[in-house]
Amino acid sequence: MAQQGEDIDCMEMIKRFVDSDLVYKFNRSPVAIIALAVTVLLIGGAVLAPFVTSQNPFDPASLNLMNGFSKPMEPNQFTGDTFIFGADDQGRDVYATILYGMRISLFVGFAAVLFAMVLGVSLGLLSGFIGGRTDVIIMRIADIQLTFPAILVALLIFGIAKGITPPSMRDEIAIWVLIIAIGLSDWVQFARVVRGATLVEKSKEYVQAARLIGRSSFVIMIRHILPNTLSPVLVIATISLALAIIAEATLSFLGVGAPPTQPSLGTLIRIGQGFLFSGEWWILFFPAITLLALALSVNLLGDWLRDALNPKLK
Amino acid sequence: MLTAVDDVSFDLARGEVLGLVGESGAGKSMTGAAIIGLIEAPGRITGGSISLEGKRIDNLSSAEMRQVRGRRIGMVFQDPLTSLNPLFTIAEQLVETIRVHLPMSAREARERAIGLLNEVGIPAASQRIDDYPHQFSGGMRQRVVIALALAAEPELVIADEPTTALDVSVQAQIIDVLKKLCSERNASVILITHDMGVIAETADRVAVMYAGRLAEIGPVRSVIKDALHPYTKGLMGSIPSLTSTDDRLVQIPGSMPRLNNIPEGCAFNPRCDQVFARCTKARPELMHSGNREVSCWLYDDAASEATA
Amino acid sequence: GAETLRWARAGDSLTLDPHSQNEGPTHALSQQIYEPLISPDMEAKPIPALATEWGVKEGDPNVWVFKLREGVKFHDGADFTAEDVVFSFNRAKMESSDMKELLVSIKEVRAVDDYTVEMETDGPNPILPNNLTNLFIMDKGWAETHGVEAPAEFDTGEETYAVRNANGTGAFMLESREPDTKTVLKANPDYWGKGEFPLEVTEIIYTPIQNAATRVAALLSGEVDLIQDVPVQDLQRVSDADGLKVDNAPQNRTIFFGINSGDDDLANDNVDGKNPFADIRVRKAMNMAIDRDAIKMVVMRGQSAPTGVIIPPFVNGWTEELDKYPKADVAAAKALMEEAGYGDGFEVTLHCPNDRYINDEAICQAMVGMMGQIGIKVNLVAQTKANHFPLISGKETDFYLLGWGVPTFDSEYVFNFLVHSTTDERGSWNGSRFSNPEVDAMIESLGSETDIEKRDDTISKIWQIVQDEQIYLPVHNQVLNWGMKDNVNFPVQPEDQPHFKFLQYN
Amino acid sequence: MLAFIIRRVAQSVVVLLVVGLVAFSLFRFVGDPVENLLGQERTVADIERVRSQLGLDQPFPVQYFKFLKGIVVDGNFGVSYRQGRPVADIIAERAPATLELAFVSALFALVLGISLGVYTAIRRDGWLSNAIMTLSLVGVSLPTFLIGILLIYVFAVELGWLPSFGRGETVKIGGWTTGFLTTSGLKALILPAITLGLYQMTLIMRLVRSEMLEVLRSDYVKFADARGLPSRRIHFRHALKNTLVPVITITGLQLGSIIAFAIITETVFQWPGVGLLFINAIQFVDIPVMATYLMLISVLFVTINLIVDLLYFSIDPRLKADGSAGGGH
Amino acid sequence: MSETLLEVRNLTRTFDMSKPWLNRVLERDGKRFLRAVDRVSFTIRKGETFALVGESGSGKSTIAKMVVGLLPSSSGEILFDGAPIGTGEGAAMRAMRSRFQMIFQSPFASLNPRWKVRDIVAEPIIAFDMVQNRQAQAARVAELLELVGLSASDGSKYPHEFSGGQRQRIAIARALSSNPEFIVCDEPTSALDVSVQAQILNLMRDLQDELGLTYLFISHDLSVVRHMANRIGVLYLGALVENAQARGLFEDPQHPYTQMLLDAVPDVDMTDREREEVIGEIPNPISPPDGCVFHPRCVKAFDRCRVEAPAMVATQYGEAKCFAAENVRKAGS
Ligand SMILES: Nc1ncnc2c1ncn2[C@@H]1O[C@H](COP(=O)(O)OP(=O)(O)OP(=O)(O)O)[C@@H](O)[C@H]1O
Ligand SMILES: Nc1ncnc2c1ncn2[C@@H]1O[C@H](COP(=O)(O)OP(=O)(O)OP(=O)(O)O)[C@@H](O)[C@H]1O
Ligand SMILES: [Mg+2]
Ligand SMILES: [Mg+2]
Repeated sequence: MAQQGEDIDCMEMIKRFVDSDLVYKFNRSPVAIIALAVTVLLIGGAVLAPFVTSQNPFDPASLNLMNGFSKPMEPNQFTGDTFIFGADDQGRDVYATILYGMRISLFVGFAAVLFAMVLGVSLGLLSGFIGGRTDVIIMRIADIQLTFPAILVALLIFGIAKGITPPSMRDEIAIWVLIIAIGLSDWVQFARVVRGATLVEKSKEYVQAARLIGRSSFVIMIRHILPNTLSPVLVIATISLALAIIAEATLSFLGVGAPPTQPSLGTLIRIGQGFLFSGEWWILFFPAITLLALALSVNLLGDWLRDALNPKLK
Repeated sequence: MLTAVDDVSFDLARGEVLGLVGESGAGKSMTGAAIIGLIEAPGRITGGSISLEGKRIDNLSSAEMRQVRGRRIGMVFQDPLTSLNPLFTIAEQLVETIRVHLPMSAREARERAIGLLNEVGIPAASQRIDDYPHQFSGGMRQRVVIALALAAEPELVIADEPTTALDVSVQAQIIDVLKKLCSERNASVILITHDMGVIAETADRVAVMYAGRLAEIGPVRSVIKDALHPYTKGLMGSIPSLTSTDDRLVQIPGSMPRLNNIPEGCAFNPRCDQVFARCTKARPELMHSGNREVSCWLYDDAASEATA
Repeated sequence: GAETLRWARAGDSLTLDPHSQNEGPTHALSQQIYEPLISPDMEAKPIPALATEWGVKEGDPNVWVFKLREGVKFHDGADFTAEDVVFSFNRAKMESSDMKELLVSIKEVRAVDDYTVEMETDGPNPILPNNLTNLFIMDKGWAETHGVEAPAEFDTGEETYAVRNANGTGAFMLESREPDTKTVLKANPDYWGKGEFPLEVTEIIYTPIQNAATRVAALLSGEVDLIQDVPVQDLQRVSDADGLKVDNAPQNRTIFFGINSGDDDLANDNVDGKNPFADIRVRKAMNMAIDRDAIKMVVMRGQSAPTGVIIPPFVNGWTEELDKYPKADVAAAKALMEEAGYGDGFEVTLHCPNDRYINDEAICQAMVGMMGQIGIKVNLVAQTKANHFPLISGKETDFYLLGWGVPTFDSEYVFNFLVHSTTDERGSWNGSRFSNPEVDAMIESLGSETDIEKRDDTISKIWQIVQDEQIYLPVHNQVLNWGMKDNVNFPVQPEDQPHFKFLQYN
Repeated sequence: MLAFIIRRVAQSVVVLLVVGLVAFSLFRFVGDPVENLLGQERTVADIERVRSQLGLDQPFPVQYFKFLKGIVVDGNFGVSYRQGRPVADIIAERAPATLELAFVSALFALVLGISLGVYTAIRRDGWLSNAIMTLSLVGVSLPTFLIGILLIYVFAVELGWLPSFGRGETVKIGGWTTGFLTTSGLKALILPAITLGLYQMTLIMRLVRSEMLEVLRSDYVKFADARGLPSRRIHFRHALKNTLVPVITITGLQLGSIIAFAIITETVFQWPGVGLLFINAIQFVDIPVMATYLMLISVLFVTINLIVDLLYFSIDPRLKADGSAGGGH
Repeated sequence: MSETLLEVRNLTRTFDMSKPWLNRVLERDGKRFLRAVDRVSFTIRKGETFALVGESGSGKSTIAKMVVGLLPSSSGEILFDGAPIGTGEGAAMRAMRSRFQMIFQSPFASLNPRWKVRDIVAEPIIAFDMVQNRQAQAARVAELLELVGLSASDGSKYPHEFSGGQRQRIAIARALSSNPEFIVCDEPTSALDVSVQAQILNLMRDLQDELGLTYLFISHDLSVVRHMANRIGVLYLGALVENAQARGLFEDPQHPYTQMLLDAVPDVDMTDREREEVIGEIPNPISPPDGCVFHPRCVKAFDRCRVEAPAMVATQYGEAKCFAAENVRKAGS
């Protein structure tokens, strides 16, 4: 019975979603449609990578060094293998490597944003809701955090992680360090936005109504205020995702990215930029285009969301 | 695509005060904005015409319209707290407006600005003119807004809910100032409000709007004392009065339809207690009834008789 | 005419103080300004510089005698005499000197007369001159005037004068210096070597450009005339470009993998209680699995000399026999692994620098793949050299990439650091943990063995053990590539040290 | 306002102390400086000696205290391990390059960002606006280093118009070296400044646009319109000034990150500024340089923040009324 | 009918509006307080409607919040059914809380836009554990929605699907869901159109009759107050200046401020009554005038008013705080 009730709720939610303003606006924005299509395509490709590629570039044992630098669509002179996007310096199929690399990039991106979001939203919520000294302290920490621009934070975190983990662990933690580093440098904007929204929501009468009946601060924060602060969070999260993917690439340029045997898109670009002058353009070009397409479409989506969710810009 | 203001026609004479009343969303502001040519995109005028002193102004180019705005038609908005640019002094805003429309030196414009502020009742105007808007109270700011609207001596002033954001005691003062200044200048006023009381005190004639359409238009006293349109009647009845204490207020059931599903026929028909078959089919035009025009099929016969 | 040479390489000299850093790029700049007693030429062969003759003192194998060049003047006009040599050697032996390790055997340096110097060692030291090619001579008077009698210290909180000023006897004089940015040198008009060297360059503008792509771009766009460290992948592009060419030469540096065969258990593997590397069969299998030719062809673009030993041919003790390396044979390697009981392989972490050697990271990546083929799952940790090297010297890594250059051109140097058991004096870079008292004794004997033949014999014996035990997995000797303008005639120096006095235009 | 400044400065000191502490403690993990100081021929004894010489054998709080004391008592930020020179001198030598680059980038970002932002807001639905909006995203969808390298490839290598590295000829005025006074100096600025400013430009442009759109919908703009003021006056006087208030905050923060991002740009273009210095310092584990650099960034950041707040006061008359405003935003 | 439900005695609330400490030191400025509510006393009997009127900033909402315990008072007492209301927790407080409720001004801000109507209405039921199971809860919500003139099926919608008037009905349903005896209504119709306002006012009166509710009704609109209230308190700058029976207050206002307010109301009935012009504006509450705070705007002000603050005196229909009223009284007696 209850189960059925949930089902109906679910159906209703889908229906509501389909009928919603957002979907309506989406349907008339060709840019948003294309951006979403590209995003879905790329994410899909990354998720399904093992099924749509013939090579696992993350398994070094399966690689043949002699395939190195195979040109796109041309059989390799030693091995006769053909790769649509060519092969890189390690004989990895660039196409497969991009898809696998995107998995890392997306994982890092999503996890970093999630981390930043959870941290930022909780702190912002607390800061805005409790106010007073808590607010001052959290916001000062945020200020200090801002003093350390993102890449510096990331470099620092990397430094610490290296210092406190045994050398044998460093490989495994590299990705997590990236996530924490990018996430840590990103939480402030979530916190600020949520704090602002919380201040607005807190003073609204529905919160007073809940207080009046003795609901605890925790319930009010989580059940009442939080859901109402989430639409700007969604926008920031989207744009942060693009930023995080780029940040990961930038960090890998500074030598603190994903391990070279499991390259992310950023690491691929870092490796590929070494071949810019040498004529093996495909090693840089395809990953760069993929990163561009991914970041651009996510950015465009975020942009569109921002406008679509902004009540002031109907 | 929805029609917010639909087939609204009225005229007003020089020096006349026309009240425009109706519930929120009835299209009052839209009408006002249409007259001054400030409908925001994607809104636009899809039909009809607006003439000022016999000349059409709805088809002017935007540059020409700027000559009209402020110079020939002044406008006062609802919220005095947000109508003034917070980063400029009163003097800057006044002088700028005056000099855009009138050939004056900065000094002359300033003199004139001080004069205007005096007129709208700002004490010590010559000192306060260099203050910023936030240094004024709400009522004072609305006086400044009126001064700005009248800065270039327009022939018509559109006041869109000039007192809604203010307290009653201040409201009375503002209405007085507006009325006095316009009559001194022989300027016509379109006073947009949802407050029948303000209309009763101020307007010569009143137009009642409902769902983007005119329900009734006529001299203020007759509309208030003896409303024809069932909506107007209901509206008048629903106003709690200072003098009578009936147990229950007259209440019109339901609420104004959204503009994207206005019922067929008369827009008021679902809420009307005198509805009959015709109301749900055909849309009533404005018809004369005595000294008034009303768009209600109840008065169709009367109207045709009168004209016959 | 006035010929300006714009020169770029990846790193800048760290200091102009000739004794405070023992490091390639630092010496490279100093070589232009200062001179040692014996200088390497463009083929890295020692030629007379400030010393014209040298030899072991007759009757006393513990003393070397150097005859100094006469009539040489420092850039500030002061005369060069034996006093300066004594001063400079003493300076280089001070605590704060980075060169002192090369001089440990020297007990005393004394001036016999103005142009003769004797060096007394704590025992016979047949290869002492080899240690002196980067030991620069400063002017005693100048140093005293400017209070730089000692190499820079870090705890003074102050910059010593010698860090950014220089007064040598070299072919070029310091004109201006902005560290990490730009250093300008002018030809020394009073250089003693006039007529002896081409000396065609009148001005050198030296700019470090770290980023490889930018460095190549600068050469391609004609903003610089000569770059060292051309990335191997860009060689083709550079040599194809109009007006540019690439020259190469084998470098005095071998790249190899270290494996910890000495410990009972490894910290960085997944085998409990055992050290798979301790099994010689595993080491042999690994050696067999390395496809050095593929690394050369793909990773190094042909720019390397695969080798089976961890010394380059320049080094005394090298033989063609040692240099031979097995052809990659995965099947045989697998069989060996099977035999050793690791048929299912094991897992281990490989540490690798990513900014030190040519394509270091890519070599390691290739290694990961090759090891994978014989069942060794390798986790690669590639990081900057500042993080990498402490792991090796701190004995924190079990499997690592290292490159070793031999400034002394003698095997003893390699044995001391890489083969001898780790003690206070020796074996500091022996990450293999290989330890054999007999070998240690043999190594120690080399230092004072004056009988060259006997000494060479010992060297070859030690090499035999090193090779048999497969202590290291050699990969290749690096090849140096310099990109330059067509009109520059300048051979690549095996130690990557250009000596611009040799440069000629055609 | 005085109270405000005092409070801000006090806060800044706290921030600086914390930053210093964080920087100082974190960099201990970056690597071991001693390893780099000594060549491959060093012995265990050497390591001990240098370690104690650098004070690295002392407990951490002592090291930090000494570091702070050095700074406060005699402005001594320590000696670079890598170059053996006082950090203060090195930074002073390198700062002009970074500051000039940051200045030009910021100028580029501000001028272009604001004008394009205003343009795209006014012509909200024009095709050119949409094109600008979309194109601007391309700029932030590629990592900075790649943009830099691509610019070098196109403008230096292929076209040969602009230099690929360095500052060109510089002129020394007092202790300041400037590239503004020579053609080659100016030419050398173009590519790095674009690389560095592009991201900020996009950000500012988008911010200006959205703020402007909001301001354009505000009552006072409508009222200005209703008074018949010319549209240029409305856009550039009334709307823009109001837009600037929120834009200033973000821009202030962004200027801080321009300096931080200079690390990458400087690496790509071999720009001899503090960013490159910092990267070198990291590679060499040059702790004094790293810590000083971070403190410097903080000081800069704090200063920019203070200036931003003071700018607020000068732009927004509402803040003059109660001095407490602007404290936290 | 005559039993006292709520008693407010000398209720005062000040807000600290001081600048930060450093500013005060540097600018040699003292602390500044805003007395939003100044020694207000009134009683409300069971079943009656007591109204508070006053212009913006006069302290109406502050009083309302203190009465329901959303805001602590600075001094004074609030007795609900004889027991003091605090802002604390505890079972007793919880039990008391369920007996009073509040309806807010904005029909938009008072409903959580992310909650379904049925959840909004059910929240107090859950908070006070008033029903045992979900069915009973659903039934109760349906009943409440119908009670306020909505349909039970509206429960599954979200607030934004309703008009302002309907939302205010939802807010009323929520307020009623815990079976309160006493409801504080803070300007419940000021955001609504007159025709909708009439519906809500009628609904509120119907509910009062049906459920025996007691209202504290707050408004700035005298005509609405007149329609709803039995007794009316007039607030000016946080202080109650007159407190009288509704009818009496309108027929014979004693305080000049009450008179001024009445005069300012536009005359929708077009009775052309005589009125005095309104002068001045409300002064800054941080630095209120000395003496009687109304004196700068008062046509009847005399010297004493400028220096001495008048106390409440009884008038024919209630009480007023004016020397003039006092004089009238004296003269009358
Ligand atoms: N940009 C727009 N897009 C769609 N609908 C609009 C837009 N602007 C106004 N409307 C609709 O037009 C109708 C008329 O609006 P208008 O502002 O004229 O009403 P009003 O009578 O002035 O109401 P109020 O008393 O609330 O000011 C409203 O229903 C409103 O929802
Ligand atoms: N939290 C607060 N901090 C400081 N001052 C406050 C606070 N709440 C209210 N005030 C002040 O107290 C006075 C009374 O406010 P209150 O909201 O009670 O007025 P009101 O009569 O309800 O006005 P309105 O009709 O505008 O709702 C006002 O001057 C207001 O500025
Ligand atoms: Mg309106
Ligand atoms: Mg209120």
